[in-house]
Amino acid sequence: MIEFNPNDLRAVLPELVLLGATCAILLVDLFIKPAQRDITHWLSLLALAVTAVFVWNGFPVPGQGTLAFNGMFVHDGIAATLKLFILLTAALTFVYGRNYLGERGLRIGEFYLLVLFATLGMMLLVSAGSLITAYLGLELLALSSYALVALNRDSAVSAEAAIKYFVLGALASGLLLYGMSMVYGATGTLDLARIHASTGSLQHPNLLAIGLVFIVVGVAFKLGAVPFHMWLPDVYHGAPTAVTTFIGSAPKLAAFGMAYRLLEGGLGGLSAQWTLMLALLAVASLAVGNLFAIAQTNLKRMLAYSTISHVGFLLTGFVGATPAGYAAAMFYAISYALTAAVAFGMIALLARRGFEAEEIDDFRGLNQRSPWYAGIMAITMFSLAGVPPLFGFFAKLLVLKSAIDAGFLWLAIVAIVFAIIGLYYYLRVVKVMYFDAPADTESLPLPADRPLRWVISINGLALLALGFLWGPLFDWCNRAFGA
Amino acid sequence: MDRCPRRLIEGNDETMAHWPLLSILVWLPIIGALAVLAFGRRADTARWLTLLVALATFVLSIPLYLHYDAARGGMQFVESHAWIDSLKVFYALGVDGIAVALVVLTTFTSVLVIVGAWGSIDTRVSQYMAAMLALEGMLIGVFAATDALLFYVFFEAMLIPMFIIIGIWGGPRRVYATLKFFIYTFLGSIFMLVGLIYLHMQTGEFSIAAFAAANLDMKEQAWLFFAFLIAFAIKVPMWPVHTWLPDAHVEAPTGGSVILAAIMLKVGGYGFIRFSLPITPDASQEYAWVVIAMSLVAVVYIGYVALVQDDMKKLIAYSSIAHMAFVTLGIFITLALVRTHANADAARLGLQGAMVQMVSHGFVSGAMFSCIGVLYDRLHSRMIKDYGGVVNVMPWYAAFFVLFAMANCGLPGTSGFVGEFMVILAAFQDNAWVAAVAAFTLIIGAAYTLWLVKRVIFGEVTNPKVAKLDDLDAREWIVLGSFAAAVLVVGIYPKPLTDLMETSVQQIVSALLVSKA
Amino acid sequence: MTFELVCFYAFAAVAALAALSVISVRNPVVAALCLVLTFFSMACVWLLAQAEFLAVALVLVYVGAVMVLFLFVVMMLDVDLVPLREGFVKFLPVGIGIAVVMLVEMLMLIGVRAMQVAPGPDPAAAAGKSNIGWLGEVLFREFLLPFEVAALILTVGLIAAVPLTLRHRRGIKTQNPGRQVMVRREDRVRLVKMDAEGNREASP
Amino acid sequence: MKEGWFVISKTMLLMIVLLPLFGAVLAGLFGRRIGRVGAHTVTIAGVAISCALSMVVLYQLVWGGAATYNENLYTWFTIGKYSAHVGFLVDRLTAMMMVVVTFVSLMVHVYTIGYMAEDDGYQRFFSYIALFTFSMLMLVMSNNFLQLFFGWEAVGLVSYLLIGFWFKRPTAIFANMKAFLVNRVGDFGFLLGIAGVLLWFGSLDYASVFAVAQDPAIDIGSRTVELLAGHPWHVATIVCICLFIGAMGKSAQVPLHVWLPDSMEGPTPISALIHAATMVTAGIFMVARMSPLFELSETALTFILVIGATTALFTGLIGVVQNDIKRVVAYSTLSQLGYMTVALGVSAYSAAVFHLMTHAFFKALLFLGAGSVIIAMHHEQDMRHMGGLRKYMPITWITMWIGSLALAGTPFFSGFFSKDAIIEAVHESHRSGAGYAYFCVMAGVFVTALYSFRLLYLTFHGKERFVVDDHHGHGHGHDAHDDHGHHAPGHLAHAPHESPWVVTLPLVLLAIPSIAIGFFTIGPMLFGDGFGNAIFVREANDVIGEIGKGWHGAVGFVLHGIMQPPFWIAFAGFVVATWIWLFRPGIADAAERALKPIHTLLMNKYWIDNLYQAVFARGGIGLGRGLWRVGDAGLIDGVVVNGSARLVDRVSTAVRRLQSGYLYHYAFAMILGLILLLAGLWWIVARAA
Amino acid sequence: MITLAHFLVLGALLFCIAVAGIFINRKNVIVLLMCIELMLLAVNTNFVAFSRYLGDAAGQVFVFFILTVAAAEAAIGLAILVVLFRNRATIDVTGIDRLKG
Repeated sequence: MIEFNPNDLRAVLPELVLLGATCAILLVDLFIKPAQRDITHWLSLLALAVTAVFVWNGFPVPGQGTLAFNGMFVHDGIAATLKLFILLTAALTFVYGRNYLGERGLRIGEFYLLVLFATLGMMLLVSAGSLITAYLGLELLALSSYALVALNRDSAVSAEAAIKYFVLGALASGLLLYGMSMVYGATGTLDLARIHASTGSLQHPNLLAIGLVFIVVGVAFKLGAVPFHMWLPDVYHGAPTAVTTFIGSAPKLAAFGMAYRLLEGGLGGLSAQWTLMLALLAVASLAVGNLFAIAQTNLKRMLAYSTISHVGFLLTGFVGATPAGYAAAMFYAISYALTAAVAFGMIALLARRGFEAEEIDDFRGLNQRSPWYAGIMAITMFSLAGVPPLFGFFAKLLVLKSAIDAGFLWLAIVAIVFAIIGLYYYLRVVKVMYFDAPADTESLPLPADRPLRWVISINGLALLALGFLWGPLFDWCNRAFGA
Repeated sequence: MDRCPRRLIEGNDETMAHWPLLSILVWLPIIGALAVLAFGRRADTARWLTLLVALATFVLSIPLYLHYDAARGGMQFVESHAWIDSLKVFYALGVDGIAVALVVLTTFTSVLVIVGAWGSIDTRVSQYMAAMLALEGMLIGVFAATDALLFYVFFEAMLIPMFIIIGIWGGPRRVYATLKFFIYTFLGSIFMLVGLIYLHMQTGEFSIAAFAAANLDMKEQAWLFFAFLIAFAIKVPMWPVHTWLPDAHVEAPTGGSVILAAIMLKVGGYGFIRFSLPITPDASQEYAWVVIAMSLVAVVYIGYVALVQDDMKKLIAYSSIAHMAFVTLGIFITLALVRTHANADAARLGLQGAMVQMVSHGFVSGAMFSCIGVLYDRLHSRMIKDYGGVVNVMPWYAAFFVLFAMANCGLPGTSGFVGEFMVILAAFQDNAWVAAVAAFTLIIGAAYTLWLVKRVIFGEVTNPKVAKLDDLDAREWIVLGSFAAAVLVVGIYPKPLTDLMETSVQQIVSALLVSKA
Repeated sequence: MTFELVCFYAFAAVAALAALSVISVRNPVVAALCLVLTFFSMACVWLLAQAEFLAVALVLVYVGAVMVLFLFVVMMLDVDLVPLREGFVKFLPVGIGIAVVMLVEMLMLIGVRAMQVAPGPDPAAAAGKSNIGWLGEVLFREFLLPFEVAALILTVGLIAAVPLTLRHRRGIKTQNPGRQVMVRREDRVRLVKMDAEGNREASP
Repeated sequence: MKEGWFVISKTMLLMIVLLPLFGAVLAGLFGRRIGRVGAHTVTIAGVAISCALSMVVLYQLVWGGAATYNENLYTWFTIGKYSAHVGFLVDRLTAMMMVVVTFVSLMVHVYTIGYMAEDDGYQRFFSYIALFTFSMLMLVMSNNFLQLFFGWEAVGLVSYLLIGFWFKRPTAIFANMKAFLVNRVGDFGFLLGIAGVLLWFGSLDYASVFAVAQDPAIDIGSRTVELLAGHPWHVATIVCICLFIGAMGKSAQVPLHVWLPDSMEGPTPISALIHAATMVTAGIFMVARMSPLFELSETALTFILVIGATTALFTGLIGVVQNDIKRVVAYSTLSQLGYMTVALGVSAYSAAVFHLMTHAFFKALLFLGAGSVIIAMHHEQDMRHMGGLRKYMPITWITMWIGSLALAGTPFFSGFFSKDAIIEAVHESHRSGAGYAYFCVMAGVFVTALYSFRLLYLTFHGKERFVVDDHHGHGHGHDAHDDHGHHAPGHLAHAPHESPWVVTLPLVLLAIPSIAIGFFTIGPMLFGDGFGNAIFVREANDVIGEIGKGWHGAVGFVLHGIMQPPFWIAFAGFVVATWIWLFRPGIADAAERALKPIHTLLMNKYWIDNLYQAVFARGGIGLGRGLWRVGDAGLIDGVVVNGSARLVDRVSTAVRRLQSGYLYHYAFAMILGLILLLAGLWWIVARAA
Repeated sequence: MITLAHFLVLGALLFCIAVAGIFINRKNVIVLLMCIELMLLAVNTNFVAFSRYLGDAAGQVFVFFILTVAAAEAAIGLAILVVLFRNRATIDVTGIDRLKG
């Protein structure tokens, strides 16, 4: 009695491809020697690439989403766009992490598998058409991430980060689920579209509202918005850099997708309430992220707090609850993911056996050791700070614009005030690289992982190039939301 | 959305129509900068390559002046390509008379800066040169952009090379200075960004002309006015948001100081003319007193502060602030003149004065900083007390120094006089007391400048190191000589400059007559 | 008060008390056992809501698998119990305060009075199916995709747990009988030709 | 050809102006290449041609009947209805000034060859004085306020450079800065005056401004403006006082006179040229030139009158107690400038200009003579170490006597005519303040005679109060300015002797007009049509016209003058001076002791310098330091900028402890956030209900 | 008669007990995990009740998935706990604060 609809399969084809590939890699990995782990590496990249091709091929007509599996799965431009960038950042993770993991004995098949599974989870999450898909996608991502953080099992800080991540993550899913149960109770359905449709005619609107609060909490946790952010610095800091690269970039896209699916897709009718909540969270995130980041000496930790502040910006784009606002927020998420990837990738690039290069001071005098990579890092930092003509500036511009368009002028002003505070710590990194003399012990040559060097250069230059050519991407985002 | 302003600026100088001259001027230095980074491993290669690019840019900017139809005014050499369709953002360039003057000032000064840095920068030469070229391109971009977003991009982007220049090649407190500089300026401009976004919301596009055509009520204008004010006041810089400048100047290498004083500060004044006046004329009128008061305070307060500096660069930095106050004063008295006194001619005089003052200050402050750089290169000190009696060993240098000092106190016959004169004349037409306070610069400006001259140039040689100084070499001669020529030419015959801007200024002023609220 | 209601109150009370014990007892083992009791009670409450399959699944999955795992870990880790309880009293008021505030807020928002709706007929029975059949049909018809994903999640659980806990210990001396058997004579014995021992002292 | 005589040629005017500039540039930029001779040749040639041509121009105007020349050379800027030009207005007043300027300048040039013969900065000096000639010509020949201001400031610049010519001397570089700054105070007013002219008269060109001023339809004289609410002022008064403040700076009127005595730090030729004959009279010239404007404001003229009278008397008094030969002449200059100003104040513009001219000659003569003495005395300037020099340097002695007699107002000498005319004019005037002014000028006559003859007696007569140390060989001439201190005061390396011909020739040449010019020109200049229409006096103010009613030629004027009190007062001064300093030198000391308080007052120049030093210089520095340390470094940077940075930093360090690392804190934060959001929701729901 | 309110109150009660547990048990991670299980139990109760009262099977299906996920989660969580214990020889929450600030 199980009915297959071939169209359903077509909609999930990229996921199926990735799943198949992942399973294949799982098997292959069992039979190869540790020294041949490159096979897994390349296969994983191949899997991501092939999946991306399938996503691209099946790219839906803009503005016209299709539903599959009884509405469980949404196949639309938003999902497809996010998936492409999720796949891209996942691939970047592999490239940036290869050498780092290899030098630490962490280049094990499980790393690749878990990342691939997490990617799959993210793809499901951004395509979620039902609370249940959203939850399962989220858990697939979350469980993989917990394990990834703990992957370096000989490291006490990794374990500490993992347990914090895990406990808080579980707590957050508990809260999210509680909210889902309330939404279900209020609307009698798990289907997001139907939840949306029934918003206006509810017997118990309060149930939905209370559900909303819990769901916002769940989303905020995943995004890392204050005060649900506390896991984030510790996890970014404690996780191996390669893993931080991953959880610092792609999941932001997924979290954006999740927020969009749940809040707009499902609870769009309550946007008046949640925009206010998100605005408050945005302010808190901007304040906390930027203020905490200033005091950091560890680059990963600083970037973690910077992530929190960027989440504040992302939410600033969200508060308009308009297609243009979502487009801006998605643009922001993409920009952030691509930029963060470089930032963490640089840490991986500089790290060597027995040396993590994760303190800001480890970047001292980089300009003298390697002007090129100092330049890339400077571009990244300026992009994060939102200095034109870099990618990050335009992302900020768009979210500010959407907030102002939506009448949240005050939020835009709060955002820029904190952006100024934020500027300081990004500049400090540039300062360390350019103005300080290199420490003697660190004047070693950079490791010669050629793919890493090439890709990170391209990634960094892309931040510059996209500062000029951000129009197509922006149009793409707009089209995805039909704006 | 086919508004008339855009129509207005179309129709180009036929001879130059198919030459994207402005684009070339903007991008040639920037691409040159990349080339210098790529090929400038040897210091001399970097230097020559940079000089070549800068000279080429300068040469290419001359047709800009020659072919600009000053009688017609308005935006010319217009280029416009869609950048971001959905937001109606254009890669739109164009210059009016005012911008032409500033562009040429930029290209001219850049060449001199590069020549000046020839020997004094010897670490990471290619990076320095590239930063200078990039800065030049961005500055030209700022002056040429007719799209607000493009303007903003250049406006902000130029902070980066300057940040690097001060930070790497600067003095002992360079980090503090450069961070202060960057954050201060960023702080100001980001408020403007909010204003621009708001205007975009109102008009649906980012064209400055469209902004100017937008109808805004008084409250909106007031908010926008203050947003612009913060941005440009910091850039100019006006009292009391000026404190980044002395620090930046003191720590910056000579070239950085020159560019900073000669051109970057002009961006603030230019912004007032381009944004504040046309977009928020009514608020500008309403709150002109704020700007005027700030300018007057700057003249007096900063004058006294400059008097007691014991660091030459700091002194000149403060004097820059005081001189730039004339720019803001000249710009903002126009409104009262146009509207209260119905005297558009005087308004034009004021605005022209502000513009001439900008150009002149470009020469004079650039020259002064170059002069200090000459001494600094030799003795590695900027403290006044380390010098004295320089004229005994460096007579030619002293001659230049005295000339520029005189220009700095606004002696007639030098460019420093022209703008101040015009502004004071115009200010008097509005309010005699304003003019009187402004004219106080005659006294205090002379006091701090001449006291500097007295302590540095004249007197007996007391420091044995000074006794060993050599007079100017050929390279320094070129730099100071060029500046001197510029200072004198503008001072003796400013008409070409004012004629260049006359119609454009008149267009700006006549636009002020129309209330938008 | 119907019998069902009595039962509900009874099981609910047990569940609540057991839950309170979970968070307040000193010994994690006891806490785990209390949690088992909570699960049992709640399974019974679920039965009252005609969710037979889930009630059974709860007992099987949680009590049978999860809690055993918990107990296993608790005992394996052999945690020193006394210090773990420090500060309990200090933070009790905070915990209770927070919980009470939260409870009040939630109940107020839910609006308990409005929720006093009577249950309809058992939907499974109404559809003429058993609870399992009713669920199963929905599960495999409508929730096919989530079902597959759930399988993936379990796989991930496996994949993740193994590398974290499985240790190939190095430096441990063990025998490998297979290789012992395959040993050849040449591997073990080497014939060396030597000069006869003699004038050792002659060498310098 | 004939036409040429009656039309002033532009080329000629350009040559007059540009030749000195050309010489200056040549001597300045290429001084080392063309050498000393080259430098003085080009500059003297330039100035000489310029002088000759100026005389031609004067001739054309006065005798040739040429029309006033008023044309623009080029446009400086045109903005809307406003335009500024560079152009020449040459009428009789201008031409007279041109001749005076170029002639004195030429004399000084020639004199300099001798005076600066051994100085290192020989070429530079020539460059400067040629540049000065150019600047001064630009000033006097201007046909508009802009160019006037250009020349005004340019002469100030050259003055600055020349006072500081010996830039190693701390006193010189202090004096030049002081001079420039005090002048700047005047320029401050001057510039505002120009701005007022532009505002109320609508132009910067003299012609149009004067046209407006004299246009009864506009009646600008009665126009008022309220600079302070409720206090209407006549615009003419504002403009004139502002302009006159400029004149006060340049012409060293009280209280802006303090720079002039100090400017004697410069080499003597420039004291003669700039600080006596030409530049300092620019203010007088300017007011005379602006007579149509000043005639509009009775108030402004009263102001001028009082300032001038005060200057005339009180600075003269200081001159009596000075011992430095140049300073005596300097204070005398101040006093004479006061006389000119008084003349302006009573609308006797032509008398002022007349005195300006005569003063130019005899004061230049006196300075150059003093310079000659100084050369002879090896840069000793203190008269207490002179005496009896007449036998060493007879030409100087005689010419100095001529100059002094002219200064003191001896009948038939040029100064007599001009000074007497002024005193007469003041006497005639009914302007408020005229009484005070009359007293001052009368007293001033006595004082003038007193210090003039004191100078002569102390310098040339009486005993020699110097010692000649003959042990010094040759080779150490009277060259270097830094000779000071090599000798004890009053000790000379070798005996004084008459200066070379290049020095004495100018003395002689200047002595001639000092004697005669007044006699020949008083007729046309004061009572004839000497200035054409260059000077405008309203009917009611025309004191000169009033005096002119009794005009019966120069001789009659003298005879009339001898009957008048001024002559007898001057004579009294002569007698007293002769008695004290020639016959009874002891009395001077006794008088000094007897009048101790007054002497101290005068020696300290009424403490005005000290006051300025304390209030403006030290006060300014104190204020600046306060603003800098408190305002900039303390408030703006310390509190606002760095303070906010520190605040952020402190907040950041403090709050980061919230990220405690404890899992339960994290969970607590999450739950707290949840509770707050719930509470917010509850609040919204409750409010909606 | 058991109404929906009964279940919801019970669910809320369990939920809040779980929350209280998280605060009170600031020492033992295992008990924290147990509290989270309690929380899930509360959620499940809600779902079951809603499902019953709405006559909709989806709620119960969701519970089924939650149970599944919880099992996997427990496995991973305990694995992490084991890793932590191996590294730190404690599961004392107050002891794991190397990452902070």
